[in-house]
Amino acid sequence: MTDVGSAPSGFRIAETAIDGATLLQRLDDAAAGACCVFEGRVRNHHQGRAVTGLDYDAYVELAQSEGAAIVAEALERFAVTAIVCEHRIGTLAVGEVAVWVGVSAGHRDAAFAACRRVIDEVKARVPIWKREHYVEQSPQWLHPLDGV
Amino acid sequence: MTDVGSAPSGFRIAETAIDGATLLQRLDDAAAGACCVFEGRVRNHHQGRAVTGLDYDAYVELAQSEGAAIVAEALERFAVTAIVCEHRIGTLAVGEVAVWVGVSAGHRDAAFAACRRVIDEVKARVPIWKREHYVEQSPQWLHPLDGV
Amino acid sequence: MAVEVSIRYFANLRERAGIEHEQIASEAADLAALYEERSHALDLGWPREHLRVAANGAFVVWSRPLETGDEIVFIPPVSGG
Amino acid sequence: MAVEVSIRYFANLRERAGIEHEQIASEAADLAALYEERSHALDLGWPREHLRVAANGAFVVWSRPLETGDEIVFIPPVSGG
Repeated sequence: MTDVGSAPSGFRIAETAIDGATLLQRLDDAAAGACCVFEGRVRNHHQGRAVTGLDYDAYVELAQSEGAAIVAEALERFAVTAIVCEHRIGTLAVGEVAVWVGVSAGHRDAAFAACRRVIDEVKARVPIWKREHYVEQSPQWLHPLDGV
Repeated sequence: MTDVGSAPSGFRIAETAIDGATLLQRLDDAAAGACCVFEGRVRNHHQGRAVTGLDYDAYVELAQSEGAAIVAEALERFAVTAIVCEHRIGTLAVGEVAVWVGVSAGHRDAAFAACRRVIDEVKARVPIWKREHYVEQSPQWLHPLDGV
Repeated sequence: MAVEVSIRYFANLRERAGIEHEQIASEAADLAALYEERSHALDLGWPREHLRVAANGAFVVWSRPLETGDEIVFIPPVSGG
Repeated sequence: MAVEVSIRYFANLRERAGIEHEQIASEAADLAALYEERSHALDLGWPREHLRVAANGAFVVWSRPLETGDEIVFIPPVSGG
């Protein structure tokens, strides 16, 4: 976990299953009345095709530093006490957690806003790529052009 | 847990500790790629005063039906697969979970929006009252007039 | 003619009333009048416009007449969450 | 004069290139020219305007000149989350 200033906060590329319960504990803070968590999971369908699982590839060094920058930017911008984010790589089955973002804050406005910001930025900026496995055709890397 | 139509969804007044991990499992759904959770916890301060804990009183029958209505309305309004909400009553220490909202959905827009809507409506409409215990003065019921 | 109803009090209203529950016979024409009667009797101290009212587990309007056996609750501003 | 750099390929670019990594000597004036050279050699099939580029673990501009020992990565549109 890369330290990004505020003690429990950080971003990590995870090569094994993400443990949301443990990450959530890192957000415990007596001053924090609000906690917002986002989990992205592998869905069983995408654009009308049945999906059986997927692989995530990452340029790990840059993904790590870009993810840490996103967390640091959100800590700066929002009135929050801590932000933790992990993104899984490797092969995932349907239902597994691909990305986890947790934010603790004094109030819910900041918790929701920072959580949403982090997941949006992670999806837009972090060099991670998804290859979906389908029931009826060969696996395919996803490179959405709207993100460019 | 009051059934509100969609199988795992519901609202409950909890007299003992809320178990977020178990509630989260109820949101598991192979079609749901996004899960947003909000936890409200007891803070150690409020409006400049040190808080040592609090009591929640509720008109349980109406709180239950009003909470279930809020969940049902959000299921109707947003493209989500499930919504679970619990609100704790009784005596809580600093750091304990007072309210838990979890939403699963195909996409994150709906998950965030429905989660935010449910917590906002619960705070505005459900007949539950908080009495804060302070370090330096007698306990006091909170009855914010902006909610009227 | 007096109608028998029960009233439950919560949070600050319970503290003010000094009771959780009462069973009374009232000649109030509606719930608004019932509130004014109980507020005077128990020194509840809340202007009615800051409250809502429920009968038998559902929110209702203040102009609703009393019915025998009603369970009435005056609802001060909520502070859950 | 040729400059020695290494290039890593990810996701669809790796599939197209058929390699994960290569060490080459290039006379390209900048990273844009390097991409055109490798795209032609390996039939990468992506217009450069859909990609970003990184050198030594940080995003950089396409007009950056090559330096000896650079690790270059062409970044296709990302799809994490």
